[in-house]
Amino acid sequence: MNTIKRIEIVVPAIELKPVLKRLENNGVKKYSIIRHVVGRGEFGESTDDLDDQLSGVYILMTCAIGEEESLYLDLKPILEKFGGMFLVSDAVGYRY
Amino acid sequence: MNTIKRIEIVVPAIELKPVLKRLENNGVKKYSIIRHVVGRGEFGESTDDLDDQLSGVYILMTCAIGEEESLYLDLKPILEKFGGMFLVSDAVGYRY
Amino acid sequence: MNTIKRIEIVVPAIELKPVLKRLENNGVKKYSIIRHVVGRGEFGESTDDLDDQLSGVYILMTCAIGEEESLYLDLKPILEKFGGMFLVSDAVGYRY
Amino acid sequence: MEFSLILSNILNPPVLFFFVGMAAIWLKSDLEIPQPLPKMFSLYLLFAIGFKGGHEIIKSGLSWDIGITLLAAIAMACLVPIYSFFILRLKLDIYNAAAIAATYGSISAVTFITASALLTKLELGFGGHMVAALALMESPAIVVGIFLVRLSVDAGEQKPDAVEAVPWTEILREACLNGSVFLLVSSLIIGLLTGENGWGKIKPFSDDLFYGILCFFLLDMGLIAARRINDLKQAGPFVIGFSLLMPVLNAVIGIGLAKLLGMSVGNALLFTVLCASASYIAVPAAMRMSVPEANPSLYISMALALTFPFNIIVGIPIYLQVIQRLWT
Amino acid sequence: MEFSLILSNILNPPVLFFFVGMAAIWLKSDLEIPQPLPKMFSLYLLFAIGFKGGHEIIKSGLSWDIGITLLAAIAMACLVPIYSFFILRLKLDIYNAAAIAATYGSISAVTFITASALLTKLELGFGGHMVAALALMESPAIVVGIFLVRLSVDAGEQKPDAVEAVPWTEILREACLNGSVFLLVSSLIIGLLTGENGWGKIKPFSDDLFYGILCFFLLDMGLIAARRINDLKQAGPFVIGFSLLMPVLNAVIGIGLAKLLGMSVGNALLFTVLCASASYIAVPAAMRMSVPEANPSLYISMALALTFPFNIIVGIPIYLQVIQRLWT
Amino acid sequence: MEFSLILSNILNPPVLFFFVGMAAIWLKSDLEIPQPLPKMFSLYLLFAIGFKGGHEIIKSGLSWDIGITLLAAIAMACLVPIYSFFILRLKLDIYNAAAIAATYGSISAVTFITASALLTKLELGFGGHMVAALALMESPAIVVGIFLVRLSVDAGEQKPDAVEAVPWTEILREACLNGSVFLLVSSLIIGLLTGENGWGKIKPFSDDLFYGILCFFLLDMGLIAARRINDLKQAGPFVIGFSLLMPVLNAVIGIGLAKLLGMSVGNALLFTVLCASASYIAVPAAMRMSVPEANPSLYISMALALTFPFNIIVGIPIYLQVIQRLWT
Ligand SMILES: Nc1ncnc2c1ncn2[C@@H]1O[C@H](COP(=O)(O)O)[C@@H](O)[C@H]1O
Ligand SMILES: Nc1ncnc2c1ncn2[C@@H]1O[C@H](COP(=O)(O)O)[C@@H](O)[C@H]1O
Ligand SMILES: Nc1ncnc2c1ncn2[C@@H]1O[C@H](COP(=O)(O)O)[C@@H](O)[C@H]1O
Ligand code: NA
Ligand code: NA
Ligand code: NA
Repeated sequence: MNTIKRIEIVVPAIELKPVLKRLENNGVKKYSIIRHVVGRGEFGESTDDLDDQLSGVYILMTCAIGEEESLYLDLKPILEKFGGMFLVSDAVGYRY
Repeated sequence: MNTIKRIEIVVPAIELKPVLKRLENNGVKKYSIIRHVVGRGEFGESTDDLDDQLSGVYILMTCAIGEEESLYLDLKPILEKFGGMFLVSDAVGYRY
Repeated sequence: MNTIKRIEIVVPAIELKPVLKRLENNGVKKYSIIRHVVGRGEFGESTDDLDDQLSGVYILMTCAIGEEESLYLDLKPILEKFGGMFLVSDAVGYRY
Repeated sequence: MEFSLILSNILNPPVLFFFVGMAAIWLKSDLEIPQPLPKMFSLYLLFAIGFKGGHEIIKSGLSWDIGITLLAAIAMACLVPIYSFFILRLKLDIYNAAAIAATYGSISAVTFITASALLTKLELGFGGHMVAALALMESPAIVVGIFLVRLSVDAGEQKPDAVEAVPWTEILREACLNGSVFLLVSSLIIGLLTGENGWGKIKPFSDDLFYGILCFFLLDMGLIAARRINDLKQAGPFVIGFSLLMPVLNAVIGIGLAKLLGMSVGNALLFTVLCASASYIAVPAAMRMSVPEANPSLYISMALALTFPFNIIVGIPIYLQVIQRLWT
Repeated sequence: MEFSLILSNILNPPVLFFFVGMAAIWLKSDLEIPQPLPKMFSLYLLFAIGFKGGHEIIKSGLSWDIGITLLAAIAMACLVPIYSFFILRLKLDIYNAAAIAATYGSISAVTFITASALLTKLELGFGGHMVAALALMESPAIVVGIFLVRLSVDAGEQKPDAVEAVPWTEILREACLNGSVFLLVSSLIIGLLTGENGWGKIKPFSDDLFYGILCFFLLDMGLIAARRINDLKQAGPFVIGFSLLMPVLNAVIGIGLAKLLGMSVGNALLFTVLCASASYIAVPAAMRMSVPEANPSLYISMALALTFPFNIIVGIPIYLQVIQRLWT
Repeated sequence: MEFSLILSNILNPPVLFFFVGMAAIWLKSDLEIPQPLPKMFSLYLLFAIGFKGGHEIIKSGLSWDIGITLLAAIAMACLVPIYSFFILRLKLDIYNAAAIAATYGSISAVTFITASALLTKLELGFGGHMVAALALMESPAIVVGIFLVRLSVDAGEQKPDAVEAVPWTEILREACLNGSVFLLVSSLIIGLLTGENGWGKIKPFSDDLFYGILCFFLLDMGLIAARRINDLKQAGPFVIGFSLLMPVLNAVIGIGLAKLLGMSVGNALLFTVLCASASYIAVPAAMRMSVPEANPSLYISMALALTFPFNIIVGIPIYLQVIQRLWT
């Protein structure tokens, strides 16, 4: 039971692989992914009506307090180029 | 990087359109939607075994601190009539 | 509108039924479930490529402050034996 | 004799797969047909039966008889929910009574399809216009159900409603344009418009695969029905009795009307089955929106876990037996 | 006379189901075909058309004519985006112009399939190698589009890009190995390799169901196209004009080339349709990754909500009419 | 001569599509068949092969030979995991050894189906009861695997387990009622019960589409197998050797038993393939639950990424070759 940071990301489905790669390079070893996320953002609507390549994916993970900044900086170029959301909140991790 | 409110909603799938309309009327321009949410609440079980019209949808969005109240008030009639969840938590938005 | 605990769990799909049973025994009457969650953890990768029996499920629920501990203790054996995530965060519940 | 027809009905692969589904749940097998596959099967069946209906109408032509059958269908779709409502009010509140009444006024396409499969097996013909009757009977009960609620709920006792009530025109539109009816009617019209040429191209898909896909769909219905039976545990004898006796009452009235109007044996069975069956998708979805005060797990489970298996397993062969006796 | 062909095209079940889809949205029906069913239909159609193409090539053999047709196909796939780009630059920025140009340089497999269904209906033959042309025309426009951006964007004005630019080899690989092209080409090769024996086993799946599944796929395309039309509301007359006139211009060039190369009527129609159609899946996905500055809802909606219906409904029969006149 | 049979096996569309799937991953194509489509294909194949098996049993009748074959099948399903376990214990811990042993004691329905497709192509018959053998061999290894763990793990060294150990009856029930076995056996029984009449209605679905859907399923298996090969990189030569040699050992024993029992060539091949194949769905799911200490990516990848392709590509034709030589 630790106080940790809970990070949630939404990126375009086509960017899932590069994002995971960067996360893994940053030492993230545990994460959960929910696919087929639709929504709306700065880059317009993302849907899966035609093909799920144009939908989004949601990634949930945790990190120690203070590590969220560097994770964000590493993903920033992808998020800014292709769109995406990056939120951090506080959580207590019982098992994570 | 801002301290913001993170709002998560679950409503019956058939109410997604009216809920999005009200959110957009309230100036919400960015959100993520996860469909095919099942679960249990005051209105009984929601499943997608027969048809996904009877399942739920999860909506995630952010707002500035203080705006959550009016968003809730606007959705309240729908949530009370058709069921639904409305939670608010604190988050730090790096990109949102 | 109450300050509450927001609990999110990820467990292997095959453990959904026993987990829900324990939750219900603990008085949890409302929850939302997102299926087909993939990811990575201590127990390796969970995917749904072959069959969704090997994927994970995400469960979201709320409880009164202080109740999270006993919920965790009750699920702990399952989480430790079969894998899973258990996070708790603070939230304000408007309708839940 | 009745028993042999029941057996002949049961020994159809689709009906047997319904039992397999139920058995899977009772034996706690993990057999599952995940969404959206059941949705696809149901779209397919609507497409197939609509297209075939259109093609049959070309072959048979239109006639006065058809018009009268369609009128009778609409009449039954409006009447059944009205008398059901008053029966249900004996024990239930306005909202649940209206929602259940609407459920029983409408129809179950799969029950119709299963009956048509039995007719095909027994080489008893039926008219393509019966598909039109199916389409016409899906929606009126929704409107009647909402009407019954609004009429019954006194302005005074109605709780102030922050969500504006859906206007009538909207209700009518939604009732008539729900996806199932829309696909069914469109397919029927396209079957009509494209004639033999269209049929020749589509038949290997819509006709040859029909039985196999019906098996899968009924397998899934068996899974769902068995899961829902638990929901009825606290429902009490009134509700359970209604679920099993109402189809019989509606069937009796249906058979009488069919006899009166001089329908053929095949058409009479289908008409009877439309009257006797209840909706578990379209109407529940509409009621969930327009009468949210009612309890969906109640009206869905009644239609799905009791009335549907009852009709599929014993109803259809018995109705046919009675019709065959009365008609000869 | 032209009108009768348009009518004959429209009275095809697949085209009529496209209208049903559009009508469902306009009438606000809740008809829906959820993912991944449309994805499955699209994989099926690629498999079926690829396999059949391979089988046809065995029957017809290879020839110089085929080689020349394939070269012409690649040439058009490279040229169309180039001249489109300069037309689009009159009103649009580099990114959007390049992305739209790429979209129109590539092809729509379903438009091709609908045209081939009309040919089959009219008993006009076509060569299996046209499927190879389809495959060859899918990807070059992606490369040309990216090339146009990189050439146009001056190093100075380019914003410093923290994400390393994708190298050319990678772009080429991705363009040639996108899932659709890969499945199409693989199926064609397997159809070639396994000959009559393979065809005999696969035909009941790939050929007999073809029309039915095409109906479902076009039903879904109708739903999506109608939903996307709204996206074009703020697009302005230039963009709308481009979406409707560009296919005609490309068709005219295509017909001219086909005449010049002495293609048969069937091959000429398919070649024309490849030139006239625009991509709404493969290219948009590639552009979303490689030209993220462009607006996807613009180029997808143009290709899907205007050009696609235009070709399906009036384009195909008119192109065929013109070809039949010129060829006789 | 052996080579020509391998070639003939490889030039089957389904096997070629398996290669397409593997190639797609190696070439980094984005080709994908999203869930629940693979699940549907697998349900379809179980349904089709079960129904056909039931129909064949009607035609051939029951006999002592059949009973003996089924007993041999169960015996192999119990023996294979036992000797596998002791081989595996040379290098692996109890948990992984037991889980892998269970995997190899059970069977792969798709390997069986691919072998049966080769037999059909070569016009070599086989009995419907082989499908019953398939069903009977799916589950015993699960029970044996759990038994081996419980026997090997000394009460002392066992870590205190807060989750109550699943009782034996529960394990047996789950092993016998997993969805695949349940659907297969149900379909077989329904095929038996509904006879020629049922078969006539279902055949266009279950038989005519079989090859096409098998292609799609093997395409997906190719995608998954190629993705999983990476998981074996750190596995070491022992594990890799086991994955490739164990099927051969089991096949040899299977062929010997088949000869001893006087099976026909077709039945012998199917029996051999059942012995030689390993489970990558049912058993892993059961082991994940009952032996969570073992590493699923190890046993799934062995069965799926090595043993499965080995059997599909070279195993089946070689086993057949050997059987044909020994039988004549
Ligand atoms: N504030 C937000 N709340 C929820 N989801 C968001 C938010 N911002 C972005 N997203 C998600 O991230 C995707 C890409 O965002 P964007 O880069 O703004 O286009 C959107 O389609 C949404 O699904
Ligand atoms: N406390 C909660 N935690 C998680 N999900 C909830 C909660 N309350 C409601 N929900 C979700 O919202 C849906 C509608 O809730 P209700 O209005 O209570 O029937 C339920 O089916 C759940 O999916
Ligand atoms: N820190 C985490 N963040 C997000 N998801 C997690 C985390 N830890 C575990 N999970 C999820 O829970 C599943 C089981 O975790 P484990 O027991 O560590 O194998 C993983 O496959 C993930 O989907
Ligand atoms: Na009725
Ligand atoms: Na083009
Ligand atoms: Na085996």
